[in-house]
Amino acid sequence: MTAPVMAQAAPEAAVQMRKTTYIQAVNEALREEMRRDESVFILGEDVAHYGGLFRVTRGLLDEFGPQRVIDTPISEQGFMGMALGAAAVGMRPVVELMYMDFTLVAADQIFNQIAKYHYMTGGLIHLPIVVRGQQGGGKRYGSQHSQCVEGLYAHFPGIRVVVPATPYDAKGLLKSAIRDDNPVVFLEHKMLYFTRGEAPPAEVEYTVPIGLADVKRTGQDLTLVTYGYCLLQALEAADALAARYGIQVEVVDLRTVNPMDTDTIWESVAKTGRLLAVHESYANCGVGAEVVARAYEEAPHLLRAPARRLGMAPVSIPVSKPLEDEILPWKQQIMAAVLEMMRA
Amino acid sequence: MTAPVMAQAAPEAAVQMRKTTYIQAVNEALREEMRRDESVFILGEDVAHYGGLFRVTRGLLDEFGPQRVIDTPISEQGFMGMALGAAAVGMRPVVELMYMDFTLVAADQIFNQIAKYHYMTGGLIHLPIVVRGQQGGGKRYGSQHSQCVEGLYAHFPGIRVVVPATPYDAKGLLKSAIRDDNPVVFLEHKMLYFTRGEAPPAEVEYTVPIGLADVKRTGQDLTLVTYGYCLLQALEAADALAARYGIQVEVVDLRTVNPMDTDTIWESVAKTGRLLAVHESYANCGVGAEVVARAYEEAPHLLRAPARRLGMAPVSIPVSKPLEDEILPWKQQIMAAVLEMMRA
Amino acid sequence: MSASISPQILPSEAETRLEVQPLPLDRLQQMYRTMFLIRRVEESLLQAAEEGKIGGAMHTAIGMEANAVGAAHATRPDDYVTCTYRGHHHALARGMDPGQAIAEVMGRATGFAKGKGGSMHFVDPEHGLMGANGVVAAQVPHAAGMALAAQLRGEDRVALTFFGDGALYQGVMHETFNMAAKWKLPIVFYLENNRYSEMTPIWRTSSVEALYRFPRAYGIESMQIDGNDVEVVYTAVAQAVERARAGEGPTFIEALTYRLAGHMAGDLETYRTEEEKALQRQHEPLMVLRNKLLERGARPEELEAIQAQVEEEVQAAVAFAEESPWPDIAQAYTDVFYL
Amino acid sequence: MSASISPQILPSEAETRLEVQPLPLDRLQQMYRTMFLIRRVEESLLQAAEEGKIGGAMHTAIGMEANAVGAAHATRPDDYVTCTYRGHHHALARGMDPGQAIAEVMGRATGFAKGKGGSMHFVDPEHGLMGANGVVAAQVPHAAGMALAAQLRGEDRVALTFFGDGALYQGVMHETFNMAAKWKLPIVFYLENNRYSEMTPIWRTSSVEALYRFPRAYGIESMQIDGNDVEVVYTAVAQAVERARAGEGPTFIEALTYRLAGHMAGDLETYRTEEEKALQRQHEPLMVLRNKLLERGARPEELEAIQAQVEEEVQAAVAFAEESPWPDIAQAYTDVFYL
Ligand SMILES: Cc1ncc(C[n+]2csc(CCOP(=O)(O)OP(=O)(O)O)c2C)c(N)n1
Ligand SMILES: Cc1ncc(C[n+]2csc(CCOP(=O)(O)OP(=O)(O)O)c2C)c(N)n1
Ligand SMILES: [Mg+2]
Ligand SMILES: [Mg+2]
Repeated sequence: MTAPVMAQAAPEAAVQMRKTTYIQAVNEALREEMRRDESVFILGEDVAHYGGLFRVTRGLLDEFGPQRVIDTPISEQGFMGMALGAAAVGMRPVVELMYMDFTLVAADQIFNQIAKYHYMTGGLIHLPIVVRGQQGGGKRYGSQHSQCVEGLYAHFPGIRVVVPATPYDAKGLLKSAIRDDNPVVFLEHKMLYFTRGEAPPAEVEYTVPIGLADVKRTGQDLTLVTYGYCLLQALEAADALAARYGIQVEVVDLRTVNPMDTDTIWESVAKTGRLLAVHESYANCGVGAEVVARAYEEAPHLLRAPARRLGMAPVSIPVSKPLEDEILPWKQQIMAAVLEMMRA
Repeated sequence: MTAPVMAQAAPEAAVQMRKTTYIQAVNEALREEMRRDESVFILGEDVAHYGGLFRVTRGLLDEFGPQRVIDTPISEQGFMGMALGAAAVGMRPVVELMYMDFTLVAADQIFNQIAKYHYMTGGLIHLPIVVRGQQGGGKRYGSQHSQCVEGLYAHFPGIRVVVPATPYDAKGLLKSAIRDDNPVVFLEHKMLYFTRGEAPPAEVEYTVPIGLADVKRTGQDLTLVTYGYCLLQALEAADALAARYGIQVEVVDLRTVNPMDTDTIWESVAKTGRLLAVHESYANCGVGAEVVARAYEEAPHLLRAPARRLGMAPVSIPVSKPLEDEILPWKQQIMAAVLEMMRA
Repeated sequence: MSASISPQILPSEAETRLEVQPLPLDRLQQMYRTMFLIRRVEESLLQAAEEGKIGGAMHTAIGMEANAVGAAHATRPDDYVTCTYRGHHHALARGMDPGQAIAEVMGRATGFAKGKGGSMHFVDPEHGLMGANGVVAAQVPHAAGMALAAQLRGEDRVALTFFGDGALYQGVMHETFNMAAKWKLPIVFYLENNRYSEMTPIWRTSSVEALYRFPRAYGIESMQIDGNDVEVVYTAVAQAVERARAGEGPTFIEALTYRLAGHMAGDLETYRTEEEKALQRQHEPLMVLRNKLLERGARPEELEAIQAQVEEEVQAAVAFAEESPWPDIAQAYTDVFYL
Repeated sequence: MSASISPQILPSEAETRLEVQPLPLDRLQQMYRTMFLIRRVEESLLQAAEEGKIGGAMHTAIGMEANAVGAAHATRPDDYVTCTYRGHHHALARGMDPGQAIAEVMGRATGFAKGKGGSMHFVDPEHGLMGANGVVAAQVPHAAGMALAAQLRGEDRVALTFFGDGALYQGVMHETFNMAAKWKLPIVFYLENNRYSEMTPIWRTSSVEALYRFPRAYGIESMQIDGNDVEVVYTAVAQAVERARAGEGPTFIEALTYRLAGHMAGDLETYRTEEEKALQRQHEPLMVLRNKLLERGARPEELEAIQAQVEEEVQAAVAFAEESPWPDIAQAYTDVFYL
């Protein structure tokens, strides 16, 4: 996987890359931004002394102290609302939700407040807030601890939605998110935390701009648009499809769901003529449906076959391994969808 | 407008219809179901003594007493959770949210709890709950009191989503919703409350089944799929398009957004070859995008032109009249969209 | 225990007896001026609403003016304030231009938020008003976040948040009380107890009879005061602000007050009697202050002159608003993101 | 005030002194049996988790067994119970079959919810367990709704809801306390204060030191008890249930207890010391009850026999679960709606 080309934001070409984990990348982005800007601080459950249930904020309390890394009570509405207040007066809160499913506990503060504040105040107040945390299935956490929520966040205007898949992108995008003057939700996936990838060493400055997709695999037969953990599944599926069927799938990593870099998608579809959007959040009224709808609004002439989407089936998420495996729109489902489209 | 044909559920053909308002229809449905079934009761703010901010529950306290029509404190999470508990042990709570925007205040109870309970318990518990209230723009209530939320509800599995546009449908569907053994959200629109339409007299039994669309206007040029207040706007637009341009739009009233009666849509599209979905909730990752995505999954061969959707622009909802008028996807926007599709 | 949630209790019957230092006469006259201004702006807005010039939900604070004015005088312009959809009085008390206020309610381009926010979303960062809110209680954690920011930065700013009696039972209040108490945030919780939440009297839904005692469960300092006496309000808020600036943490003030107009424009008011309103009119804030001023030697003509001045100012403000242009259509699409 | 939120306080130091009527020996032996069963099931689940046989988040209640068993004995099978993701002990105490319980945690078709709910969603309507919950505090209003249903129907059933110390500061708790108190619902709020919410000690986030005093702010009857003494638990719950059935409204019970295992399987437990655990082991519920039984004349052999029996039962249950089939794939798509 190559680092995306972004002259202005990427580190010196000469930098020696190293392998790092996704968790480490997120942790470094937090640390470096907190060093850079005193107004950045962290709020969440177990984030300070324990370093986060998933150890993402590990070590930050030691370096920045309890004023800037704050263990909250289990009061998501309250501390999300406090993040709004702090941001309204110039701070840059980074709020951890332990599981992104708890977005629903704080939904009023997120969607009725944070997302709308700039607009409702006629632009008088803006809110540099990052909400981050892990989501997704694959570890049998069941219905209330496994949902992917990017479709929910993207439905409402006013929040940028970032879903990076690689350590490189995670670090670069989190830095951009923290520097952004708007609310950004930054969605990690529990299956990504221990994955490894190339990134510049700590303290070598780079960012990845929000709103730019990245072609992570080239191919001429079909454009597969995805992001987050599904990217890894899609790349595996693409390799298997190439090996077994000679089908060359081009994999576009959206990285940001809102705003959506449709230019990059259409550019790819112009080549392949086929479009499949894949994600783990619910299919119904979801991101994939949005990609399809935009394709027929903006680029219908490019499509040689009906555009399709693949998302989570309309079921709650079961604990039992074979049941969870069945519903996750991962490698097998992706391969099946691609084959069906190629045969049609 | 004719009453939909539903032999088993509709009243005797001989019944003399009368004109009634949407509010009255909803009120009657509540009253009749409460008479019919002692386990039906109402919870909400101002619902008992005042009879509801929009007077929808007027008179029910007098007839059924304070045990069955309960004025709650402003505690949406709490009373939504209580509705779950009561339903789990056999009651049939009908919860009023004063503005459907406050769905977000109770979102955990609605989407993480009520929607998932049947599944998480492996079918051991089911929840006959109706959540109802008014939504929508047009009266300059601004960002936090004007949102349409059916796209949000439809994203999550486990809740039926009903959005009736006429007094007849409202009464018949609310009765079905209350009798349904599953969670149903019943979405009224503030612009519909004083609209009038034909319905059988009070106490003449009929229901409208959940999950059945209804063709409210026939035409051969384009299929316009909509529901709720947009139906009225679409019918006006259709008449204007016919008068001015001779374009005959077939208007399909979805009535239920989840489950979605795609059969009726495809049947219409088979005739017209053109599909436009219209709604007032946000376009992004919304119901219209879902209709378009399903069209290309299930019926791409029927489409002679790219399917399109029209929904709320990705902005918070402004108070100022000309600004609100600008963004509501109503008659003017509908006409423009149809014309654009017919010209393409 | 006096059931201060009953609308039969007058604000003057509040339980906490504060030592009220009389304010200088000119200060009181200034306060009178602002309170009268608020009253007249609210009345003119109600009239405009009746004339169909205002849409949406418009809530006035007629009868509650002293809360806003006393509190504004007891805080600094660089303190932070949040309030509810019933927020015109707080904005005007802090110094918002009445013309911009009325224009906003009418949805005009000259409104402080270009007509996008309207009556329920008053905001004026220059005067420290950081936002009103249409969702009950949502503004309360916002103020706590501002207090947290002040604390983190080592500033001596204080946050002051207004909410109604009905707001007490939104869960987020509880969460905020706990964090504010635990972290000793420099915040003042100000409850305007007007005895109703919309059309429901608070006694019907509250398990607690003396609301101000409730926050003591968190160890929060708390008092119940006469919210219709501007000097009392000033004294209470000044004390609370002093504690907050000194790092002693939050204070809760329950101010007994009463809304003399409907919950919002168009309210039928079927839920209360004329007698009840007549009773409460005996202790309405403008009259209380007027009597106080006269007792302390102000001359009636002075007050008439103030009123006449205000009358003119309000007329001019209404005219300004009505003559203001509508916002440009393009404005519908801006301010989603800060660019 | 004893800071009962500190993990240095033993459950036996609880503030409320109840008059505890000794239970008959055979009842106590029955209780011992169930408590030991819970302990062994939990331990076997932890072992299975270590062996990779269980996914997800699995929380055990080792050290907290007396709360579940005392409460189950003090309620009727037709009373309603809700609890948290840490709910195995409540299900077993009410009579859930251990085989079905373990099978569910392992995601097998023979689990009570066909493997769909798993460890965090224990439910057993036949025994009155109406649901556990993965979202902190969400189950509390559910119980209030059940209590409301009982009240509306004129039944004398009672709802009992369990939650942790960390749950107290979810807003919905506050909302539920108020409505339960206002409507005098037949509900018992049972706080299992194990002094930690995940890896954070509750003293770090709570403004309140004696949690049981907090609900008194709503006028809710409240007590703090030794949650590790099953007789005390029984007595407290029996009293609370009696009040509820008599229409006297809610009672809040704070039971001091301690979780001896990690928050969930795999917890590194960096946040507490071995000394602290050793201290708390001195008053762990099985030992407390064992000593009590021996003092009251039970013979050690009797207890050994019970343990041996349980041991066999648990082994059989584990074997049953492990040999159970996986659910049919089609099950992934059922139970979204009740048809
Ligand atoms: C979360 C939420 N629920 C319901 C409403 C509808 N509502 C608006 S004002 C109000 C009453 C609030 O009463 P109170 O807090 O006493 O303030 P007051 O209006 O008396 O100033 C209600 C229920 C709302 N805005 N937000
Ligand atoms: C709303 C919500 N926020 C956060 C979590 C994550 N979480 C699970 S258990 C837990 C701690 C709960 O502590 P406590 O209530 O004391 O119960 P205990 O685990 O000690 O039994 C947290 C924060 C959650 N499940 N729900
Ligand atoms: Mg009030
Ligand atoms: Mg605990």
